[in-house]
Amino acid sequence: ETIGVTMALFDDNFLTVLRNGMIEYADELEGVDLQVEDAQNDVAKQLDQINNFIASGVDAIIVNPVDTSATEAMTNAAASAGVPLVYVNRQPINVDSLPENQAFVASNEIESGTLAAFEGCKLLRSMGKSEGANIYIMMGELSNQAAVQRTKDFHDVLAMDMCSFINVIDEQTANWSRDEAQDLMTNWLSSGTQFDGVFSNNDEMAIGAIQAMKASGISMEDVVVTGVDATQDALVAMREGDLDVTVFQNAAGQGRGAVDTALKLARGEDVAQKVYIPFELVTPANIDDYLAKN
Amino acid sequence: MSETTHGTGGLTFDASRRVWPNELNIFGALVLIVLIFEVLGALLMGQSFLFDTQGRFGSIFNEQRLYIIILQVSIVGIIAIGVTQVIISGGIDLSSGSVVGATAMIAMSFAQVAEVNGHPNPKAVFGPAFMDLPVIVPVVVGLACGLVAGLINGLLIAYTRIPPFIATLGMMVTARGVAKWWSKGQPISFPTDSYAMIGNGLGGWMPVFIFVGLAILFQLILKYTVYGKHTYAIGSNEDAARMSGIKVARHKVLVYVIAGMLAALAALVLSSKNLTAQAGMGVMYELDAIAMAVIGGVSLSGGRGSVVGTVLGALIFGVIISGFTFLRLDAYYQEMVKGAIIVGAVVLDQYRQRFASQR
Amino acid sequence: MSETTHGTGGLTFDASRRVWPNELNIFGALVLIVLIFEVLGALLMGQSFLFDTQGRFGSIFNEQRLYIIILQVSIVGIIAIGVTQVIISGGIDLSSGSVVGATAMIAMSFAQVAEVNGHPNPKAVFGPAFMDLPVIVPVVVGLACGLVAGLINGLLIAYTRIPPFIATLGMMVTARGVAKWWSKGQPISFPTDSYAMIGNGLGGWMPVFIFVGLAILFQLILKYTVYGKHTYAIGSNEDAARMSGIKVARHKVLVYVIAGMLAALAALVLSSKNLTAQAGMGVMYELDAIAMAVIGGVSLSGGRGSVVGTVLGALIFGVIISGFTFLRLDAYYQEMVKGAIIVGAVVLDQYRQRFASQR
Amino acid sequence: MSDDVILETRDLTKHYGGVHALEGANFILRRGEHVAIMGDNGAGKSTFVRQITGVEQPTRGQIIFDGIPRQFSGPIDAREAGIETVFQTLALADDLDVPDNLFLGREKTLFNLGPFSILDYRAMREATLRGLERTAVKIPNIRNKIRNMSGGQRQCVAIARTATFHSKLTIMDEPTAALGVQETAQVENIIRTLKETGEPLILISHNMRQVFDLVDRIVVFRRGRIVANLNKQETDPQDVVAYITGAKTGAEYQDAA
Amino acid sequence: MSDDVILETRDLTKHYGGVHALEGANFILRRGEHVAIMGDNGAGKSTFVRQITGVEQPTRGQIIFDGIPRQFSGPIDAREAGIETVFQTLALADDLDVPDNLFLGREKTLFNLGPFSILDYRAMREATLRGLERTAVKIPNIRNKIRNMSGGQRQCVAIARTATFHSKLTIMDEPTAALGVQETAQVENIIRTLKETGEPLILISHNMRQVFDLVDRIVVFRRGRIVANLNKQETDPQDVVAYITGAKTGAEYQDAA
Ligand SMILES: Nc1ncnc2c1ncn2[C@@H]1O[C@H](COP(=O)(O)OP(=O)(O)OP(=O)(O)O)[C@@H](O)[C@H]1O
Ligand SMILES: Nc1ncnc2c1ncn2[C@@H]1O[C@H](COP(=O)(O)OP(=O)(O)OP(=O)(O)O)[C@@H](O)[C@H]1O
Ligand SMILES: [Mg+2]
Ligand SMILES: [Mg+2]
Repeated sequence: ETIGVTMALFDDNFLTVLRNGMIEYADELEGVDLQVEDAQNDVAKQLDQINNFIASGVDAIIVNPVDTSATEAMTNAAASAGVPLVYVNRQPINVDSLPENQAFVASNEIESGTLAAFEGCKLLRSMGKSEGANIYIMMGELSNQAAVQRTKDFHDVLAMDMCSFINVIDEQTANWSRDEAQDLMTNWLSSGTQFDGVFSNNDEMAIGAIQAMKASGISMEDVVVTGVDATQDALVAMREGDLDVTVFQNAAGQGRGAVDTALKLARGEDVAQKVYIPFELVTPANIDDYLAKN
Repeated sequence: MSETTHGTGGLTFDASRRVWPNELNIFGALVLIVLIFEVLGALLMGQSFLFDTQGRFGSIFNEQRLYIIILQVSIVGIIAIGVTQVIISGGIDLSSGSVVGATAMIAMSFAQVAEVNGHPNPKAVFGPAFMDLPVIVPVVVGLACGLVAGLINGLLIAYTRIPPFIATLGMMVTARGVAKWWSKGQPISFPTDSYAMIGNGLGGWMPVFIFVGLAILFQLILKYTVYGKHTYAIGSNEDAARMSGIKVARHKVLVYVIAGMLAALAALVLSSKNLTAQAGMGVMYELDAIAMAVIGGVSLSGGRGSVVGTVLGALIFGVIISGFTFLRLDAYYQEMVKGAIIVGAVVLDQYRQRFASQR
Repeated sequence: MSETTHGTGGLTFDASRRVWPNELNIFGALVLIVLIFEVLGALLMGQSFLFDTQGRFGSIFNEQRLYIIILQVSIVGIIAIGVTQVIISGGIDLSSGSVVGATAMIAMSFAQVAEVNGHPNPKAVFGPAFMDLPVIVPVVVGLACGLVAGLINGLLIAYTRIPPFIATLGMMVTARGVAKWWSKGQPISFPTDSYAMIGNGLGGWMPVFIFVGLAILFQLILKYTVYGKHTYAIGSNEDAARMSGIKVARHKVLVYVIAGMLAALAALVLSSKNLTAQAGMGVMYELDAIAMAVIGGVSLSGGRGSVVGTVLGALIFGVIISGFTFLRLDAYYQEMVKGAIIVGAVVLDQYRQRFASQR
Repeated sequence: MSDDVILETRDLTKHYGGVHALEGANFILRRGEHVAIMGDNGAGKSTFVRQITGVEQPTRGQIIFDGIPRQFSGPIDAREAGIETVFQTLALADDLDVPDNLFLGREKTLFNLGPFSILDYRAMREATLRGLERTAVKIPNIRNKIRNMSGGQRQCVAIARTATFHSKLTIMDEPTAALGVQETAQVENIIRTLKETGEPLILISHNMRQVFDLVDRIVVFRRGRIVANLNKQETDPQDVVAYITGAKTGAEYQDAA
Repeated sequence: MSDDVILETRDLTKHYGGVHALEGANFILRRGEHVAIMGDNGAGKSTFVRQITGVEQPTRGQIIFDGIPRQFSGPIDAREAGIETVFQTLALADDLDVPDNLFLGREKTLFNLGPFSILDYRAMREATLRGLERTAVKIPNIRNKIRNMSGGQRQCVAIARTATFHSKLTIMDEPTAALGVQETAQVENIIRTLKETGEPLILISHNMRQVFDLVDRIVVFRRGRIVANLNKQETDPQDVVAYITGAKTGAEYQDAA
């Protein structure tokens, strides 16, 4: 059996783990062929890839949507060709109206930002800053849904009574990149404003911020830095005491689940149409559980 | 030594040795690439690339493949038509991809339905007064976006004389900013059914239809109208065009406006086809569009090329993308090989031309 | 009417009315932009942009700001030096950003440490035999990557005569493919301390030092050596250069090889500064580098420009980025304004030039 | 200023940075008159032409054409006012063919649809052949691009373009420099026809025989200044050369030397 | 082939698509000889030059230079073999100044560091002033860009470039077309000096007086073919014009008409 897979982006750390999870699992299975395509963050390209899969006569399609609100057209394309389709990692907008031979295995993106921000808030409180704390927010690429969602979740958490002591000095984008984050942090530092935390949309930017702060001699004890993804680099930074919070998402598990579901659909077996895989908070307390996972 | 009608002073030339039209070379490259995929398909996959050897469609051809080959380049192809005339006029347009993004966002927000499956539209941008509008509203709004972007590009280039590369690079950055700012990065979804037809009508052939229709129209315009002639003249020698009395500035504005409006049209088709608009839509389309034009024989120094060539360039892109999926080429190798093929197609063309001029 | 040394036939010219050097205009634009930020800063933030009004540094200037302004453009600036000579030679290099990505990945995988905090390196690419290598290994490997990329670009452009836009676009796509394929998309981290010095040495000033050093070197090379003269000549009129006996093809290869190696050097600095290499590194750097050069007065039609101008163009970029953060401008507006400023800087330059030539 | 003056310049001056290419030129051309401008290389002749045709903006000075003071903002203005020019640089579009170049900016059309008017290729081709025959140039295929034409062929195309359209003033900057024997003779015939129909002409040429054959009056430029204004009857080639080389300077221009 | 022949072409032919620009040219030039090529516009003169200088590759035919059959792959090859050429298109780099253009491709350097050799600007500037003075051209500032030079100034720069370097064969394609009276006289002097030092020359010109003043022999091209080969002593201008226009054709070239 051949399964066509279209991933939102190849050079994303997290999605790479997910993709490798699928590939390794398919290798274990007999006679399952994966063909993985890179949609390069382009919804239109992704739709074209689905059509190309259909033209090549694959048995099932796995989609890691670039944009969860663009799934309607994909569902239509696959449904009209009668090819089973599975969404993975991001919850499609039409999740409640999926046809019979479609399913999704995803996590709820709202959790990641919320978990990270809430833990960051608790840390600031425990450091005795409940009189008032200043933080910076580093956003991912503004055209990217995860960035928009996580930033919104940060704000939702900071709006809660318990966390309303936290004041956002400024929020800017560093486009997911460690390099831009370093420059952005140094720019912030050059204005000399006192701050207590940096909440970042992902780990890479958090690490960039840490590197910039260390370079200008700021003690990482006094600053709360949060990220999302629990990458290996982030775990190392956490063990060195620089990064305080990150969030783990079971990428490999999602990958396996997606392949299983796709195979079942292709064989006409019954499947659960919705599978949620939760995010997990990672702090120095439970870091050892995650060292070998991503 | 027969035809003498086009010479003066009793001179003759040998009309049988007329120069090979450029477009034929490109067509040759296209056929060659298809052949390579056919051969590799037969060897590696035991399957035909373009033909329906498994009887899946009850036709000679794998119709789905033909469809997707042209469908997947139709939208960038529409942009490439506009870019072609910009390049012929001696300019370049780096803003088209971003204009697609901004236009898609803005137009789509006037094309939303009020209710989705009985629930209020979760992605609503405006209040209900601006929902369920007739399709003409988002279309006009969208085209107006393209017009404004093109107008700004054109005015900057024509009247301040800054290089088109910079003017359109600025527009590229700015328009992408507009796209992100419009709904603060949120995607905009759930268009009306009539809007959805723009990209999905005619059984899904609508984008192809629009692309091919516009290609024919612009091929004729460039070849047979004053507009076309002046576009070539300006690209060939701007000073000469100016000294000959062509209103160069005014003409350039028109060229960029048309390019902007074609990019906007592509945005309408794109967002309609995908039933959503995203701030990141159209990233890198400008480079693909330029590459299609250049592969199709449009000279980046201006004055030379045709829309037919660009269409062939677009088809080469389409065949390559589909061919890779057909061969199940590992995605990692796809990009590497794609780069090589783009270069290869142009190199091939170059050699044929040089050979032709040596005869 | 004094100086007569540079005329023939007893003719004189009025040396006091000599033409304003282009670089001064750009410097003027830079100063203007800084002034705008100073004024806005005083009005909106109650703070100075460049000066140490709060006594934080015990100095006249806000040293941290000066540092970041130049640091954040140093890496793209290194690329822009190579791109400057490419553009002066009449070409263009779209591949530099992707070459940065590929080089960073490949070089970094030869710069890894075996153990991180007592645990084995979680991101190891090769076995232990290839870890903890002396810094010279990744440096040589990295520069070799740039050399190969530049060589391929150069050979294609010089010998098949395809447009540089296409050759380097192909390389852009291919090199990005290589970057992703190298470790199957996985980032590569944890370099040796000596490798980390490339981007972090001299108290963090190393990238600036490399950038400025190379800028001076290449300004001299372009101005005072045969290499420079031939680069200008080829960009000014390639046919004339060929007829004058310049080995155009060989020279072009050299130009692109140097550009490739500078991009590779930028990759080394970048990955070292970040202590990681990622397949997506360097995306869009090529456009930033080209924009820096053009803002700095390098003509995209070749033959005109200087490295000094490019450095000023880079500083304009740096000031804009820092200024936006300084003013805490909403991220959504930043891009829109950035586009406008790029265009504005060039328009300003254009007007001064035209004014100067009308005198 | 009397009504029979078609063109007058007063104190026309152009500086390029420190180069004073044209300095205080006072020039008068009467209706129906043919005047030659002579002078060494770099004397400022083409610069003078560029100022009066709107290609460049003068540093100072006035241009009065057809009785009205003008400030041409570009060559289009000048052409619309009735000045047809063969520039020294020819101003041809290399990638277009001969008819395209001949009719550039004033194409013949079948229907008028504004900028999208349909071109009448056939009519332009035929008119081109007629126009070129007047110059006696030999071109094997007028549909070849100008890029591929010989130096003389290019020059003939530029001349045919000017000669095909009526105008109030024709300016030719070294029109026969690259021409062969027959073509030169034909172009001189074209100029004689202009004289007969009373169209005024400014001819820039280094060819003494040609100048004395064709024009009524000779104006000599030297180092950016007008140094002599000679009626053909009252001068001879040796005399003109003396003015060109600086051995002599016209009485009324003494201060200019 | 005797040893005193510097250049010989056999059946040299160039077709551009359907245009037969040069057809079976058999041409011989002896050491020390000065030959003029004449012919109408588009006769194929410049095409002939482009073939023997390696700018283009001939469709067929042989080129024997200095006793050796050659296949120049580019103008560099031809120059290295000892052919210096003033092309009709001048081949100047518009954005560079005069000394840069004069020494393009053979710069004077202070230290030899391969491509990174340091330029000796001062020496080049001085040599340039000397070279230009031989052409009598007036240039107010040689550090101005070629783009800003007048037509004649550009041509003089191209001639000075050729005249500054010794060679086995000099080719000049209409070198004085844009030149003024004095400059033309000077360039003719340069050519006479070449004659005295025994350097052979091919001169393309439409100027009958100049040709009869300077050269030993006149070769006439018509419609891409050589139609006459005349010793100066045995012919006169009327005769040459007859060959150019096609009224006469050389006995040995009858089939070529
Ligand atoms: N754009 C410019 N910038 C600087 N100097 C210029 C410019 N254009 C012309 N010049 C200078 O002005 C002077 C006059 O040039 P012009 O072209 O008018 O000469 P000309 O009389 O037409 O000579 P020719 O007979 O060679 O065509 C020359 O010295 C020339 O170098
Ligand atoms: N690249 C080309 N493609 C097609 N035709 C060409 C090309 N180059 C030259 N020709 C044609 O070849 C013929 C000979 O041109 P050539 O330049 O040799 O003429 P010439 O004798 O030098 O004329 P002139 O005296 O005007 O300089 C002309 O008819 C010209 O149009
Ligand atoms: Mg002139
Ligand atoms: Mg010629």
